[in-house]
Amino acid sequence: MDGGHWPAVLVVTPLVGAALCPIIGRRFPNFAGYWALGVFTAVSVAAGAVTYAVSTNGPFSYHMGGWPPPFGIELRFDEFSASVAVIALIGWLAILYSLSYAKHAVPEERLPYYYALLLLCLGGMAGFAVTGDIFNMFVFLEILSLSSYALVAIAGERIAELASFKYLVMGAVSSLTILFAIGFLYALTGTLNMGDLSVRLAGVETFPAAVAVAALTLGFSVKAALFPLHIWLPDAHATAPSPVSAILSGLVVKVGVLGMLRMYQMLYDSQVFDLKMLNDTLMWLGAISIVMGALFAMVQEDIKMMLAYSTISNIGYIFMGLGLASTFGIIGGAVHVFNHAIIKATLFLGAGALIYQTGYRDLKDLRGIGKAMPVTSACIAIGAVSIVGIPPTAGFLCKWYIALGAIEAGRIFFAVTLLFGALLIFVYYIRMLNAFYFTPPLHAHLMDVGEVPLTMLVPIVVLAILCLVMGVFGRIPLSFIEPAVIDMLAPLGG
Amino acid sequence: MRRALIIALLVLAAVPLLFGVSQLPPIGSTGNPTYTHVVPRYLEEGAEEAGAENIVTAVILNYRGYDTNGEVTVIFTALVAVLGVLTFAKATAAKSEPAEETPVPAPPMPVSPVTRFIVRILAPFILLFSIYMVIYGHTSPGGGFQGGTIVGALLIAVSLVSGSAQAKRLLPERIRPWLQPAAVLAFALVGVAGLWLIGPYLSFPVEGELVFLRTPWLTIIEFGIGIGGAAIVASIFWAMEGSD
Amino acid sequence: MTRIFDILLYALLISCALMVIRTKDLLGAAIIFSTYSLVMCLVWQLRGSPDVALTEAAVGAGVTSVLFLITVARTTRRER
Amino acid sequence: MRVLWTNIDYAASVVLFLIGLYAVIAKGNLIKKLMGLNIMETAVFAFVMATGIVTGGDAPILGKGAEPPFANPLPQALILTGIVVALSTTALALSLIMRIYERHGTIESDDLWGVE
Repeated sequence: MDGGHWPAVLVVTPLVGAALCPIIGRRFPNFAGYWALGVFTAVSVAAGAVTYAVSTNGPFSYHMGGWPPPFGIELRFDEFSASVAVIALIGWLAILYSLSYAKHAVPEERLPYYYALLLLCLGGMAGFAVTGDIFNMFVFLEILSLSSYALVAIAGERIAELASFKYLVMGAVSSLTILFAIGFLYALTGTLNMGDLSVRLAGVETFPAAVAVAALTLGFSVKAALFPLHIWLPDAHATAPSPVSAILSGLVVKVGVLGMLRMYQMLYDSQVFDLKMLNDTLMWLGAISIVMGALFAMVQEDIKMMLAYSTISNIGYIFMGLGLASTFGIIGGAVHVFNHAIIKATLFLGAGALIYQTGYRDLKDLRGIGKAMPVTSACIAIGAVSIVGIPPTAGFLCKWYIALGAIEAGRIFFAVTLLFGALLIFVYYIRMLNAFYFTPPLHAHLMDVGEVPLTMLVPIVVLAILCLVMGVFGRIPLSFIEPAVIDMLAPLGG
Repeated sequence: MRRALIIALLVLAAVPLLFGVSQLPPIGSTGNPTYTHVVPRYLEEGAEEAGAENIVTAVILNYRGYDTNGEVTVIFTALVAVLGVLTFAKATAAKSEPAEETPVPAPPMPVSPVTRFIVRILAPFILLFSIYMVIYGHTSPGGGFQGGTIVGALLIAVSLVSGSAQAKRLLPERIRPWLQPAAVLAFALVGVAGLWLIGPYLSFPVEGELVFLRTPWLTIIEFGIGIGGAAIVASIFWAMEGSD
Repeated sequence: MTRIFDILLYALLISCALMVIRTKDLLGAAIIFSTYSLVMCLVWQLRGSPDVALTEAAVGAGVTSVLFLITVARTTRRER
Repeated sequence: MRVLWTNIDYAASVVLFLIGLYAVIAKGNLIKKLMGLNIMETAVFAFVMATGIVTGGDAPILGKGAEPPFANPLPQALILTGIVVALSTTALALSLIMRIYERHGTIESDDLWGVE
């Protein structure tokens, strides 16, 4: 075990920290946020340690309870589970941001619960990302889903509970679909360990396996908000407090993508049936998501609503990359998971800062804010440029890779859709930047608002700088993830 | 019209599902992969190496203890979520009337004397039964969570019969926040002890001189789950009833 | 013989489920739902899983139903 | 058809699952939706439990007088976890319903549609 005991620190600390959070919040009301930040600092260190271990020594696993894999639960650390590094980064910044933001957005009595739920959500995500056991995956999926539903409702905005309830029903149905699929896989193979499953799936009855795969895909597509199943997303992401929106949009929807990647790893390994139909479906749904998400985003007035629809569009890119089943496509898709997380966190935290200072959410009310809050607006502009995919920024390389993948797979149509989608995205972000910088303000008093407190400004600036850095050094995550993808596609014969 | 469409869609979904389940290995056969792959080790060696004659307990506390760690976190999440969603009502009430030290309890529902009598008589026995269930969870059916839920249900019954104020005296506000995460903390305690003395997180001794620790550790976890489960179930009820 | 008993139990389960859906009175639906859980608990007890049966009886038929009842009491009893 | 007869437990849980799904999609009342969700949950649990059935299998509790065959303990352990997860989801959903009722005075989704 190369990672020492860091894996255990990574998954257990947030859960224990969250368990103590209400107690601490009751004793020292102002301390809960700092407690959460401290706990999550430890988690971040652990995430860094395991990522470092993966990058130097390659994949390794940690056997919970000391039982060897098919009998006990295995934590598996490979290039995909390095996503804990992104979870740690964005989670830490979101908690830091919350220290000021939550004070005015969340009712005071709920603050300890707010931080406990944040820790549970992030901890559940970390556990989900590193587990090597499908049932354990379901358990951690539930931790993170339950805490996300509650986090949507916790600010108590006008339709927050309704949005949360809609999210809960769809999320619970999708979790059950996933559990149903787990039952199918267990009945077919008698094992729950992913590595073991990919061996034993070879040679089982094809039709039940296909039903299981369809159910898993359905479940994870709901979690990831792929187009026809996205209806829970806009309300939930727009009504949640902004740091929560950043986590939901940046990380929680990616859980669906990560689940799909895990499923693909098993399927490519076992070659249980031809994946062409699944891949085609994903590609088409991805393409439709890109276009529809962008079209809906165009007509939104509310800035957070617009960002929420933009997430659907970007999830479309990722699924298209997965469905292409070519090395470039999957690398592009997987790296877009990381990059989109950073970019969307920048945008949501930036939008939250605007709302915090002005109290307005609509683009027309926020006109001219670029002069009043120059730093925040500049960061949002950087995020917008990145998400469109203009060359020196983070969004460019992965979209480029997905397009290359489409050409490599001989799917020119999808490469064209991708470019068209980028154009549409460009249009609505231009609309936003136009409102910020080039339109006279609607409310003159907005000119006097200053920048947000430092604890809120620092995360935004750090993320915006990362958007630029990821653009310049974008090859690093690409080459990091490449061996995993090549390994995954190896059974296809190149 | 809409209803007919939904039913048609569901019937359409039923066809592949039913066809799929008809091709699964036949139920009940001992030759199924579910019965020949992982499970034989649990059944043959579980009692010795995991330390519980009830193999289900052996699986949930030892082989797949990490799952159960997640499970208790899920129910703790539910509690925090319920409190997070519902405490707002109290906050607004506090602002409107400053004297909220003694919240007005909802008038108790009229309860027939027979019910009240039965609950009062049965309560000690139910408590005894659930403690038995927690202690003997590794040799007989039941275990921490079942016992804890029954205690929680008992607290709910007492709240319904004699009002929540009465029931809350059994679980005072001062110690409740410490009892709610008892299960998570018990897991962390045993997990770290295992990490320190034996190997990975949540390791139990399998053989050697430390093996005497195994039963106490299992019991700590069972009690943690029991206490936590009872406190959480009762607290969720009180929060939803509006008396908290 | 046991097969027939199984089928009876499953028929009972399915009819309970349908009745939960069809009952307009939410209080009644909650109580039928509790019956449904108890029948499910019986099925599991017969299949050699007393642990799960016990949990389902305590959680599904007990606590879940109480939570449903209290919600019905605090909101509305009629479904439109 | 004969095979479906052997796998009747699976078939029954599929039917229950779809009945629950129908309630979740078609019913307007939020509490009814939630009951449908609970039926679905129990159905999935029944499905997973059915994978562990062994004909004539006793409870997997070793000790004096216990004779094989035993029922499969693994699905039982999984479903114990699953039941707790179901309870947690239900509790949260019910408290959301209470807040929705407090705020909007109705729990019929047809009426709530206009609010959004």
